[in-house]
Amino acid sequence: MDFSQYSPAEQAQLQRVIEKKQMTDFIKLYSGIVERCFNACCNDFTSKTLSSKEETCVTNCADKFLKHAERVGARFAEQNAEAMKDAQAGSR
Amino acid sequence: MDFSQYSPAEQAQLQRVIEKKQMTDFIKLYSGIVERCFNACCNDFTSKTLSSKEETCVTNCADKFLKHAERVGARFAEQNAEAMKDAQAGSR
Amino acid sequence: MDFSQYSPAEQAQLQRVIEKKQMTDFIKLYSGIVERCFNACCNDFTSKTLSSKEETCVTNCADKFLKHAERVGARFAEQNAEAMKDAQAGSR
Amino acid sequence: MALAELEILTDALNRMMDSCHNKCINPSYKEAELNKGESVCVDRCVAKFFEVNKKVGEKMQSMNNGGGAGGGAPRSF
Amino acid sequence: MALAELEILTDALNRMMDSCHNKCINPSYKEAELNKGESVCVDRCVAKFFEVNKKVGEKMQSMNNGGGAGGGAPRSF
Amino acid sequence: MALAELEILTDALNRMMDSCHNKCINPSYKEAELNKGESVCVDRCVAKFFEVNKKVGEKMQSMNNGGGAGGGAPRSF
Repeated sequence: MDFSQYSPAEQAQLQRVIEKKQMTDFIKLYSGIVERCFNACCNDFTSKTLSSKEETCVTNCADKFLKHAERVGARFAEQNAEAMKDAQAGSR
Repeated sequence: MDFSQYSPAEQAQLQRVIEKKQMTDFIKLYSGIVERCFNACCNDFTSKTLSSKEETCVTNCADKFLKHAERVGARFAEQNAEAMKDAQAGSR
Repeated sequence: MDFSQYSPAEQAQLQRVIEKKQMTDFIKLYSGIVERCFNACCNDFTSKTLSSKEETCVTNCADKFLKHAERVGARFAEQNAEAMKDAQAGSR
Repeated sequence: MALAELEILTDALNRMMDSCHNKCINPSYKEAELNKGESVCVDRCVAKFFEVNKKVGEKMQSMNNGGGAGGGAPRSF
Repeated sequence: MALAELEILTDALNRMMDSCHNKCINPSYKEAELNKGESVCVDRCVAKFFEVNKKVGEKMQSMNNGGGAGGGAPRSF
Repeated sequence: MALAELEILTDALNRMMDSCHNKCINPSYKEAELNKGESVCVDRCVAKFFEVNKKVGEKMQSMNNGGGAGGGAPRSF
Protein backbone atom coordinates (compact mmCIF):
# COMPACT_ATOMS: atom_id res chain seq x y z
CA MET A 1 0.00 0.00 0.00
CA ASP A 2 1.12 3.53 -0.79
CA PHE A 3 1.18 5.90 2.20
CA SER A 4 3.03 8.80 0.50
CA GLN A 5 -0.01 11.07 0.60
CA TYR A 6 0.21 11.18 4.43
CA SER A 7 2.29 13.57 6.58
CA PRO A 8 5.24 12.10 8.55
CA ALA A 9 3.24 12.36 11.80
CA GLU A 10 0.30 10.55 10.23
CA GLN A 11 2.63 7.90 8.83
CA ALA A 12 4.14 7.30 12.27
CA GLN A 13 0.66 6.96 13.79
CA LEU A 14 -0.39 4.63 10.97
CA GLN A 15 2.74 2.60 11.54
CA ARG A 16 1.82 2.12 15.21
CA VAL A 17 -1.72 1.06 14.35
CA ILE A 18 -0.44 -1.40 11.76
CA GLU A 19 2.09 -2.87 14.19
CA LYS A 20 -0.64 -3.32 16.79
CA LYS A 21 -2.81 -5.01 14.18
CA GLN A 22 0.02 -7.36 13.18
CA MET A 23 0.51 -8.35 16.79
CA THR A 24 -3.22 -8.99 17.25
CA ASP A 25 -3.30 -10.99 14.02
CA PHE A 26 -0.36 -13.10 15.13
CA ILE A 27 -2.00 -13.80 18.49
CA LYS A 28 -5.17 -14.87 16.71
CA LEU A 29 -3.26 -17.13 14.31
CA TYR A 30 -1.42 -18.73 17.22
CA SER A 31 -4.41 -19.30 19.46
CA GLY A 32 -6.49 -20.32 16.44
CA ILE A 33 -4.01 -23.14 15.70
CA VAL A 34 -4.09 -24.24 19.35
CA GLU A 35 -7.90 -24.34 19.28
CA ARG A 36 -8.14 -26.11 15.94
CA CYS A 37 -5.53 -28.76 16.76
CA PHE A 38 -6.89 -29.34 20.26
CA ASN A 39 -10.40 -29.84 18.87
CA ALA A 40 -9.21 -32.16 16.09
CA CYS A 41 -6.79 -34.26 18.16
CA CYS A 42 -8.06 -34.46 21.75
CA ASN A 43 -11.17 -36.50 22.36
CA ASP A 44 -10.24 -38.66 25.30
CA PHE A 45 -10.51 -37.12 28.75
CA THR A 46 -9.81 -40.16 30.88
CA SER A 47 -6.30 -38.75 31.35
CA LYS A 48 -4.97 -35.23 31.86
CA THR A 49 -1.80 -35.68 29.79
CA LEU A 50 -1.55 -36.02 26.02
CA SER A 51 -1.19 -39.60 24.76
CA SER A 52 1.64 -40.13 22.26
CA LYS A 53 -0.99 -40.49 19.52
CA GLU A 54 -2.54 -37.15 20.47
CA GLU A 55 0.89 -35.55 20.63
CA THR A 56 1.79 -36.67 17.10
CA CYS A 57 -1.58 -35.47 15.87
CA VAL A 58 -1.07 -32.01 17.43
CA THR A 59 2.45 -31.63 16.03
CA ASN A 60 1.36 -32.67 12.53
CA CYS A 61 -1.70 -30.45 12.75
CA ALA A 62 0.29 -27.33 13.69
CA ASP A 63 2.93 -28.08 11.05
CA LYS A 64 0.35 -28.66 8.37
CA PHE A 65 -1.68 -25.60 9.24
CA LEU A 66 1.38 -23.35 8.97
CA LYS A 67 2.22 -24.82 5.55
CA HIS A 68 -1.39 -24.40 4.51
CA ALA A 69 -1.36 -20.78 5.71
CA GLU A 70 1.80 -20.09 3.72
CA ARG A 71 0.29 -21.56 0.55
CA VAL A 72 -3.01 -19.68 0.94
CA GLY A 73 -1.03 -16.47 1.57
CA ALA A 74 1.03 -16.94 -1.61
CA ARG A 75 -2.00 -17.68 -3.80
CA PHE A 76 -3.88 -14.79 -2.18
CA ALA A 77 -1.07 -12.36 -3.04
CA GLU A 78 -0.99 -13.56 -6.67
CA GLN A 79 -4.75 -13.33 -7.14
CA ASN A 80 -4.88 -9.95 -5.47
CA ALA A 81 -2.11 -8.55 -7.69
CA GLU A 82 -3.98 -9.81 -10.74
CA ALA A 83 -7.30 -8.34 -9.59
CA MET A 84 -5.65 -4.96 -9.07
CA LYS A 85 -4.06 -5.08 -12.54
CA ASP A 86 -7.48 -5.86 -14.05
CA ALA A 87 -9.06 -3.01 -12.09
CA GLN A 88 -6.45 -0.53 -13.35
CA ALA A 89 -6.77 -1.74 -16.94
CA GLY A 90 -10.55 -1.33 -16.61
CA SER A 91 -10.33 2.23 -15.30
CA ARG A 92 -8.04 3.49 -18.10
CA MET B 1 -29.08 7.22 21.64
CA ASP B 2 -28.91 10.59 23.37
CA PHE B 3 -25.46 12.19 23.49
CA SER B 4 -26.54 15.64 24.78
CA GLN B 5 -24.79 15.18 28.13
CA TYR B 6 -21.40 15.24 26.36
CA SER B 7 -19.27 18.30 25.45
CA PRO B 8 -18.88 19.16 21.74
CA ALA B 9 -15.29 17.83 21.77
CA GLU B 10 -16.45 14.56 23.33
CA GLN B 11 -19.29 14.33 20.82
CA ALA B 12 -16.83 14.76 17.93
CA GLN B 13 -14.58 12.04 19.35
CA LEU B 14 -17.58 9.76 19.90
CA GLN B 15 -18.68 10.42 16.34
CA ARG B 16 -15.29 9.28 15.04
CA VAL B 17 -15.38 6.11 17.13
CA ILE B 18 -18.91 5.33 15.95
CA GLU B 19 -17.95 5.88 12.30
CA LYS B 20 -14.98 3.56 12.70
CA LYS B 21 -17.25 0.96 14.28
CA GLN B 22 -19.76 1.24 11.43
CA MET B 23 -16.99 0.68 8.90
CA THR B 24 -15.71 -2.37 10.81
CA ASP B 25 -19.26 -3.72 11.09
CA PHE B 26 -19.81 -3.28 7.37
CA ILE B 27 -16.55 -5.07 6.54
CA LYS B 28 -17.59 -7.95 8.81
CA LEU B 29 -21.05 -8.17 7.22
CA TYR B 30 -19.51 -8.21 3.76
CA SER B 31 -16.81 -10.79 4.43
CA GLY B 32 -19.26 -12.81 6.54
CA ILE B 33 -21.57 -13.12 3.52
CA VAL B 34 -18.65 -14.14 1.30
CA GLU B 35 -17.65 -16.83 3.81
CA ARG B 36 -21.17 -18.13 4.36
CA CYS B 37 -22.07 -18.30 0.67
CA PHE B 38 -18.72 -19.82 -0.29
CA ASN B 39 -19.13 -22.52 2.35
CA ALA B 40 -22.74 -23.27 1.39
CA CYS B 41 -22.27 -23.23 -2.38
CA CYS B 42 -18.75 -24.41 -3.26
CA ASN B 43 -17.98 -28.06 -2.67
CA ASP B 44 -16.33 -29.14 -5.88
CA PHE B 45 -12.64 -28.37 -6.28
CA THR B 46 -11.94 -30.21 -9.52
CA SER B 47 -12.05 -26.80 -11.21
CA LYS B 48 -10.82 -23.35 -10.21
CA THR B 49 -13.75 -21.42 -11.70
CA LEU B 50 -17.31 -21.31 -10.41
CA SER B 51 -19.75 -23.59 -12.24
CA SER B 52 -22.99 -21.94 -13.34
CA LYS B 53 -24.80 -23.86 -10.60
CA GLU B 54 -22.39 -22.53 -7.98
CA GLU B 55 -22.71 -19.03 -9.38
CA THR B 56 -26.51 -19.06 -9.12
CA CYS B 57 -26.25 -20.43 -5.59
CA VAL B 58 -23.84 -17.65 -4.54
CA THR B 59 -25.98 -14.89 -6.06
CA ASN B 60 -29.16 -16.21 -4.42
CA CYS B 61 -27.33 -16.70 -1.13
CA ALA B 62 -26.02 -13.12 -1.00
CA ASP B 63 -29.40 -11.73 -2.07
CA LYS B 64 -31.27 -13.77 0.51
CA PHE B 65 -28.87 -12.98 3.32
CA LEU B 66 -29.25 -9.24 2.74
CA LYS B 67 -33.05 -9.57 2.79
CA HIS B 68 -32.81 -11.68 5.91
CA ALA B 69 -30.52 -9.09 7.53
CA GLU B 70 -32.99 -6.32 6.72
CA ARG B 71 -35.89 -8.28 8.25
CA VAL B 72 -33.96 -9.17 11.41
CA GLY B 73 -32.88 -5.53 11.74
CA ALA B 74 -36.47 -4.30 11.46
CA ARG B 75 -37.83 -6.80 14.03
CA PHE B 76 -34.87 -6.07 16.31
CA ALA B 77 -35.64 -2.34 16.27
CA GLU B 78 -39.32 -2.97 17.09
CA GLN B 79 -38.58 -5.36 19.95
CA ASN B 80 -35.91 -3.08 21.32
CA ALA B 81 -38.22 -0.04 21.29
CA GLU B 82 -40.85 -2.09 23.15
CA ALA B 83 -38.35 -3.34 25.73
CA MET B 84 -37.21 0.21 26.42
CA LYS B 85 -40.82 1.38 26.82
CA ASP B 86 -41.46 -1.45 29.32
CA ALA B 87 -38.27 -0.58 31.21
CA GLN B 88 -39.30 3.07 31.51
CA ALA B 89 -42.83 2.16 32.61
CA GLY B 90 -41.31 -0.15 35.23
CA SER B 91 -38.96 2.50 36.61
CA ARG B 92 -41.66 5.14 37.12
CA MET C 1 1.02 -8.55 35.98
CA ASP C 2 3.62 -6.07 37.16
CA PHE C 3 3.27 -2.55 35.79
CA SER C 4 5.87 -0.84 38.04
CA GLN C 5 8.23 -0.17 35.14
CA TYR C 6 5.70 2.30 33.67
CA SER C 7 5.31 6.02 34.49
CA PRO C 8 2.14 7.12 36.33
CA ALA C 9 0.73 8.61 33.12
CA GLU C 10 1.36 5.37 31.25
CA GLN C 11 -0.17 3.38 34.08
CA ALA C 12 -3.33 5.52 33.97
CA GLN C 13 -3.59 5.03 30.20
CA LEU C 14 -2.98 1.29 30.60
CA GLN C 15 -5.67 1.21 33.27
CA ARG C 16 -8.18 2.76 30.87
CA VAL C 17 -7.31 0.28 28.11
CA ILE C 18 -7.64 -2.64 30.52
CA GLU C 19 -11.00 -1.40 31.80
CA LYS C 20 -12.27 -1.06 28.25
CA LYS C 21 -11.05 -4.59 27.52
CA GLN C 22 -12.79 -5.96 30.61
CA MET C 23 -16.03 -4.35 29.52
CA THR C 24 -15.70 -5.77 26.00
CA ASP C 25 -14.89 -9.20 27.43
CA PHE C 26 -17.91 -9.09 29.71
CA ILE C 27 -20.17 -8.11 26.80
CA LYS C 28 -18.80 -11.02 24.76
CA LEU C 29 -19.29 -13.47 27.63
CA TYR C 30 -22.86 -12.27 28.11
CA SER C 31 -23.88 -12.34 24.45
CA GLY C 32 -21.98 -15.60 23.94
CA ILE C 33 -24.12 -17.25 26.63
CA VAL C 34 -27.29 -15.89 25.04
CA GLU C 35 -26.22 -17.26 21.64
CA ARG C 36 -25.14 -20.66 22.97
CA CYS C 37 -28.24 -21.21 25.08
CA PHE C 38 -30.58 -19.99 22.36
CA ASN C 39 -28.99 -22.36 19.84
CA ALA C 40 -29.06 -25.32 22.23
CA CYS C 41 -32.57 -24.79 23.61
CA CYS C 42 -34.75 -23.19 20.92
CA ASN C 43 -35.66 -25.33 17.95
CA ASP C 44 -39.38 -24.83 17.60
CA PHE C 45 -40.54 -21.72 15.78
CA THR C 46 -44.25 -22.43 15.62
CA SER C 47 -44.62 -19.95 18.49
CA LYS C 48 -42.93 -16.65 19.29
CA THR C 49 -42.78 -17.18 23.05
CA LEU C 50 -40.56 -19.60 24.95
CA SER C 51 -42.27 -22.84 26.00
CA SER C 52 -41.77 -23.79 29.67
CA LYS C 53 -39.41 -26.56 28.50
CA GLU C 54 -37.33 -24.08 26.54
CA GLU C 55 -37.33 -21.69 29.48
CA THR C 56 -36.00 -24.33 31.87
CA CYS C 57 -33.37 -25.32 29.35
CA VAL C 58 -32.20 -21.70 28.94
CA THR C 59 -32.03 -21.09 32.70
CA ASN C 60 -30.08 -24.31 33.31
CA CYS C 61 -27.81 -23.58 30.36
CA ALA C 62 -26.88 -20.08 31.59
CA ASP C 63 -26.41 -21.34 35.13
CA LYS C 64 -24.25 -24.23 34.01
CA PHE C 65 -22.15 -22.15 31.67
CA LEU C 66 -21.32 -19.67 34.42
CA LYS C 67 -20.30 -22.51 36.75
CA HIS C 68 -18.26 -24.03 33.94
CA ALA C 69 -16.61 -20.66 33.27
CA GLU C 70 -15.71 -20.31 36.94
CA ARG C 71 -14.15 -23.78 37.03
CA VAL C 72 -12.16 -23.27 33.82
CA GLY C 73 -10.96 -19.90 35.15
CA ALA C 74 -9.76 -21.46 38.42
CA ARG C 75 -7.91 -24.34 36.69
CA PHE C 76 -6.48 -21.87 34.15
CA ALA C 77 -5.05 -19.67 36.92
CA GLU C 78 -3.47 -22.70 38.63
CA GLN C 79 -1.90 -24.07 35.46
CA ASN C 80 -0.69 -20.63 34.44
CA ALA C 81 0.96 -20.03 37.83
CA GLU C 82 2.70 -23.39 37.55
CA ALA C 83 3.89 -22.72 33.99
CA MET C 84 5.34 -19.39 35.07
CA LYS C 85 7.13 -21.02 38.02
CA ASP C 86 8.63 -23.62 35.63
CA ALA C 87 9.68 -20.88 33.21
CA GLN C 88 11.44 -18.96 36.00
CA ALA C 89 13.18 -22.09 37.30
CA GLY C 90 14.30 -22.85 33.74
CA SER C 91 15.76 -19.37 33.17
CA ARG C 92 17.87 -19.33 36.35
CA MET D 1 -21.26 4.42 28.52
CA ALA D 2 -23.04 5.16 25.24
CA LEU D 3 -20.39 3.15 23.43
CA ALA D 4 -20.88 0.11 25.64
CA GLU D 5 -24.58 0.20 24.81
CA LEU D 6 -23.82 0.43 21.11
CA GLU D 7 -21.44 -2.52 21.35
CA ILE D 8 -23.96 -4.66 23.23
CA LEU D 9 -26.58 -3.83 20.63
CA THR D 10 -24.47 -4.63 17.56
CA ASP D 11 -22.95 -7.74 19.12
CA ALA D 12 -26.43 -9.05 19.92
CA LEU D 13 -27.79 -8.13 16.50
CA ASN D 14 -24.95 -9.93 14.70
CA ARG D 15 -25.34 -13.12 16.72
CA MET D 16 -29.11 -13.02 16.26
CA MET D 17 -28.64 -12.64 12.51
CA ASP D 18 -26.43 -15.72 12.33
CA SER D 19 -28.53 -17.86 14.68
CA CYS D 20 -31.83 -17.05 13.00
CA HIS D 21 -30.33 -17.64 9.56
CA ASN D 22 -29.14 -21.07 10.70
CA LYS D 23 -32.51 -21.89 12.27
CA CYS D 24 -34.83 -20.57 9.54
CA ILE D 25 -33.22 -20.30 6.10
CA ASN D 26 -33.01 -23.26 3.71
CA PRO D 27 -29.29 -23.53 2.80
CA SER D 28 -29.82 -24.86 -0.73
CA TYR D 29 -30.32 -21.30 -2.08
CA LYS D 30 -32.54 -22.28 -4.99
CA GLU D 31 -34.25 -18.88 -4.82
CA ALA D 32 -33.27 -15.33 -3.88
CA GLU D 33 -36.44 -14.46 -1.93
CA LEU D 34 -37.35 -15.26 1.66
CA ASN D 35 -40.44 -17.44 1.32
CA LYS D 36 -43.48 -17.14 3.61
CA GLY D 37 -42.38 -19.90 5.99
CA GLU D 38 -38.89 -18.49 6.34
CA SER D 39 -40.21 -14.96 6.98
CA VAL D 40 -42.56 -16.08 9.75
CA CYS D 41 -39.79 -18.20 11.27
CA VAL D 42 -37.41 -15.21 11.31
CA ASP D 43 -39.97 -13.01 13.10
CA ARG D 44 -40.54 -15.62 15.82
CA CYS D 45 -36.83 -16.33 16.04
CA VAL D 46 -36.05 -12.68 16.84
CA ALA D 47 -38.80 -12.58 19.47
CA LYS D 48 -37.47 -15.74 21.15
CA PHE D 49 -33.89 -14.51 21.01
CA PHE D 50 -35.01 -11.40 22.92
CA GLU D 51 -36.69 -13.57 25.55
CA VAL D 52 -33.53 -15.64 25.96
CA ASN D 53 -31.49 -12.46 26.29
CA LYS D 54 -33.82 -11.28 29.07
CA LYS D 55 -33.66 -14.61 30.94
CA VAL D 56 -29.86 -14.72 30.77
CA GLY D 57 -29.66 -11.09 31.93
CA GLU D 58 -31.88 -11.85 34.95
CA LYS D 59 -29.77 -14.90 35.80
CA MET D 60 -26.53 -12.91 35.70
CA GLN D 61 -28.10 -10.09 37.71
CA SER D 62 -29.30 -12.45 40.45
CA MET D 63 -25.90 -14.18 40.63
CA ASN D 64 -24.28 -10.79 40.91
CA ASN D 65 -26.55 -9.73 43.78
CA GLY D 66 -26.35 -13.15 45.42
CA GLY D 67 -22.56 -12.91 45.52
CA GLY D 68 -21.86 -15.35 42.68
CA ALA D 69 -19.60 -14.70 39.67
CA GLY D 70 -20.33 -12.21 36.87
CA GLY D 71 -21.04 -8.48 36.62
CA GLY D 72 -24.24 -6.56 35.98
CA ALA D 73 -26.21 -7.25 32.83
CA PRO D 74 -28.66 -5.12 30.88
CA ARG D 75 -32.38 -5.92 31.28
CA SER D 76 -33.04 -5.20 27.58
CA PHE D 77 -30.60 -4.81 24.70
CA MET E 1 -8.79 4.67 4.15
CA ALA E 2 -5.58 2.66 3.94
CA LEU E 3 -6.51 1.01 7.24
CA ALA E 4 -9.93 -0.01 6.00
CA GLU E 5 -8.26 -1.70 3.02
CA LEU E 6 -5.85 -3.51 5.32
CA GLU E 7 -8.71 -4.70 7.50
CA ILE E 8 -10.70 -5.96 4.52
CA LEU E 9 -7.64 -7.80 3.27
CA THR E 10 -6.75 -9.52 6.52
CA ASP E 11 -10.36 -10.33 7.37
CA ALA E 12 -10.79 -11.96 3.95
CA LEU E 13 -7.49 -13.81 4.20
CA ASN E 14 -8.34 -15.23 7.61
CA ARG E 15 -11.76 -16.47 6.54
CA MET E 16 -10.28 -17.93 3.35
CA MET E 17 -7.66 -19.75 5.40
CA ASP E 18 -10.29 -21.36 7.61
CA SER E 19 -12.72 -22.21 4.81
CA CYS E 20 -10.09 -23.74 2.54
CA HIS E 21 -8.64 -25.73 5.43
CA ASN E 22 -12.08 -27.14 6.16
CA LYS E 23 -12.72 -27.92 2.48
CA CYS E 24 -9.32 -29.37 1.55
CA ILE E 25 -7.30 -30.70 4.47
CA ASN E 26 -7.80 -34.21 5.86
CA PRO E 27 -8.45 -33.71 9.61
CA SER E 28 -6.83 -36.97 10.75
CA TYR E 29 -3.34 -35.37 10.71
CA LYS E 30 -1.42 -38.57 10.04
CA GLU E 31 1.29 -36.57 8.25
CA ALA E 32 2.81 -33.11 8.56
CA GLU E 33 3.00 -32.35 4.82
CA LEU E 34 0.32 -31.08 2.46
CA ASN E 35 -0.06 -33.90 -0.05
CA LYS E 36 -0.48 -33.33 -3.80
CA GLY E 37 -4.28 -33.55 -3.73
CA GLU E 38 -4.57 -31.14 -0.81
CA SER E 39 -2.21 -28.64 -2.45
CA VAL E 40 -4.16 -28.56 -5.72
CA CYS E 41 -7.43 -28.27 -3.79
CA VAL E 42 -6.09 -25.28 -1.83
CA ASP E 43 -5.04 -23.45 -5.02
CA ARG E 44 -8.47 -23.91 -6.59
CA CYS E 45 -10.19 -23.05 -3.32
CA VAL E 46 -8.44 -19.67 -3.14
CA ALA E 47 -9.34 -18.93 -6.78
CA LYS E 48 -13.01 -19.76 -6.16
CA PHE E 49 -13.11 -17.76 -2.94
CA PHE E 50 -11.93 -14.74 -4.95
CA GLU E 51 -14.69 -15.28 -7.48
CA VAL E 52 -17.31 -15.49 -4.74
CA ASN E 53 -15.93 -12.30 -3.22
CA LYS E 54 -16.31 -10.54 -6.57
CA LYS E 55 -19.88 -11.79 -7.07
CA VAL E 56 -20.95 -10.70 -3.59
CA GLY E 57 -19.28 -7.31 -4.11
CA GLU E 58 -21.19 -6.78 -7.37
CA LYS E 59 -24.45 -7.77 -5.71
CA MET E 60 -23.95 -5.31 -2.84
CA GLN E 61 -22.89 -2.58 -5.27
CA SER E 62 -26.00 -3.05 -7.42
CA MET E 63 -28.30 -3.05 -4.39
CA ASN E 64 -26.63 0.12 -3.23
CA ASN E 65 -27.17 1.85 -6.57
CA GLY E 66 -30.63 0.39 -6.97
CA GLY E 67 -31.68 1.89 -3.64
CA GLY E 68 -31.62 -1.36 -1.63
CA ALA E 69 -29.83 -1.94 1.69
CA GLY E 70 -26.05 -2.09 2.15
CA GLY E 71 -23.13 0.26 1.46
CA GLY E 72 -20.44 0.21 -1.21
CA ALA E 73 -18.22 -2.84 -1.58
CA PRO E 74 -14.77 -3.30 -3.08
CA ARG E 75 -14.59 -4.93 -6.54
CA SER E 76 -11.41 -6.81 -5.60
CA PHE E 77 -9.86 -7.44 -2.15
CA MET F 1 4.04 -5.56 26.05
CA ALA F 2 1.86 -6.08 29.12
CA LEU F 3 -1.21 -5.59 26.93
CA ALA F 4 -0.10 -8.23 24.44
CA GLU F 5 0.24 -10.69 27.32
CA LEU F 6 -3.22 -9.81 28.57
CA GLU F 7 -4.67 -10.31 25.11
CA ILE F 8 -2.96 -13.69 24.67
CA LEU F 9 -4.27 -14.78 28.06
CA THR F 10 -7.88 -13.76 27.52
CA ASP F 11 -7.95 -15.04 23.95
CA ALA F 12 -6.65 -18.43 25.12
CA LEU F 13 -9.04 -18.52 28.08
CA ASN F 14 -12.06 -17.80 25.89
CA ARG F 15 -11.19 -20.47 23.36
CA MET F 16 -10.49 -22.97 26.14
CA MET F 17 -13.86 -22.19 27.69
CA ASP F 18 -15.69 -22.90 24.44
CA SER F 19 -13.68 -26.00 23.53
CA CYS F 20 -13.97 -27.61 26.96
CA HIS F 21 -17.69 -26.85 27.10
CA ASN F 22 -18.15 -28.58 23.75
CA LYS F 23 -16.03 -31.56 24.82
CA CYS F 24 -17.39 -32.06 28.35
CA ILE F 25 -20.84 -30.59 28.95
CA ASN F 26 -24.02 -32.48 28.06
CA PRO F 27 -26.00 -30.09 25.84
CA SER F 28 -29.46 -31.23 26.93
CA TYR F 29 -29.35 -28.92 29.99
CA LYS F 30 -31.65 -31.03 32.17
CA GLU F 31 -29.87 -29.72 35.29
CA ALA F 32 -28.13 -26.53 36.36
CA GLU F 33 -25.18 -28.15 38.13
CA LEU F 34 -21.96 -29.55 36.70
CA ASN F 35 -22.08 -33.23 37.59
CA LYS F 36 -19.06 -35.22 38.81
CA GLY F 37 -18.16 -36.59 35.38
CA GLU F 38 -18.38 -33.18 33.74
CA SER F 39 -16.25 -31.56 36.46
CA VAL F 40 -13.45 -34.11 36.13
CA CYS F 41 -13.60 -33.83 32.35
CA VAL F 42 -13.26 -30.03 32.54
CA ASP F 43 -10.17 -30.27 34.79
CA ARG F 44 -8.43 -32.67 32.41
CA CYS F 45 -9.55 -30.67 29.40
CA VAL F 46 -7.85 -27.50 30.72
CA ALA F 47 -4.64 -29.45 31.46
CA LYS F 48 -4.58 -30.91 27.94
CA PHE F 49 -5.33 -27.55 26.35
CA PHE F 50 -2.27 -26.16 28.15
CA GLU F 51 -0.12 -29.00 26.81
CA VAL F 52 -1.36 -28.38 23.26
CA ASN F 53 -0.60 -24.68 23.68
CA LYS F 54 2.95 -25.54 24.71
CA LYS F 55 3.48 -27.95 21.80
CA VAL F 56 2.19 -25.41 19.27
CA GLY F 57 4.39 -22.70 20.81
CA GLU F 58 7.48 -24.91 20.51
CA LYS F 59 6.64 -25.73 16.90
CA MET F 60 6.27 -22.06 15.99
CA GLN F 61 9.45 -21.18 17.86
CA SER F 62 11.47 -23.85 16.04
CA MET F 63 10.08 -22.78 12.65
CA ASN F 64 10.99 -19.23 13.46
CA ASN F 65 14.58 -20.15 14.36
CA GLY F 66 14.83 -22.60 11.48
CA GLY F 67 13.92 -19.85 9.01
CA GLY F 68 10.35 -20.98 8.31
CA ALA F 69 7.22 -18.81 8.50
CA GLY F 70 5.71 -17.39 11.71
CA GLY F 71 6.94 -15.16 14.54
CA GLY F 72 7.92 -15.94 18.11
CA ALA F 73 5.41 -17.60 20.42
CA PRO F 74 5.10 -17.64 24.20
CA ARG F 75 6.27 -20.79 26.01
CA SER F 76 3.41 -20.56 28.53
CA PHE F 77 0.24 -18.45 28.44
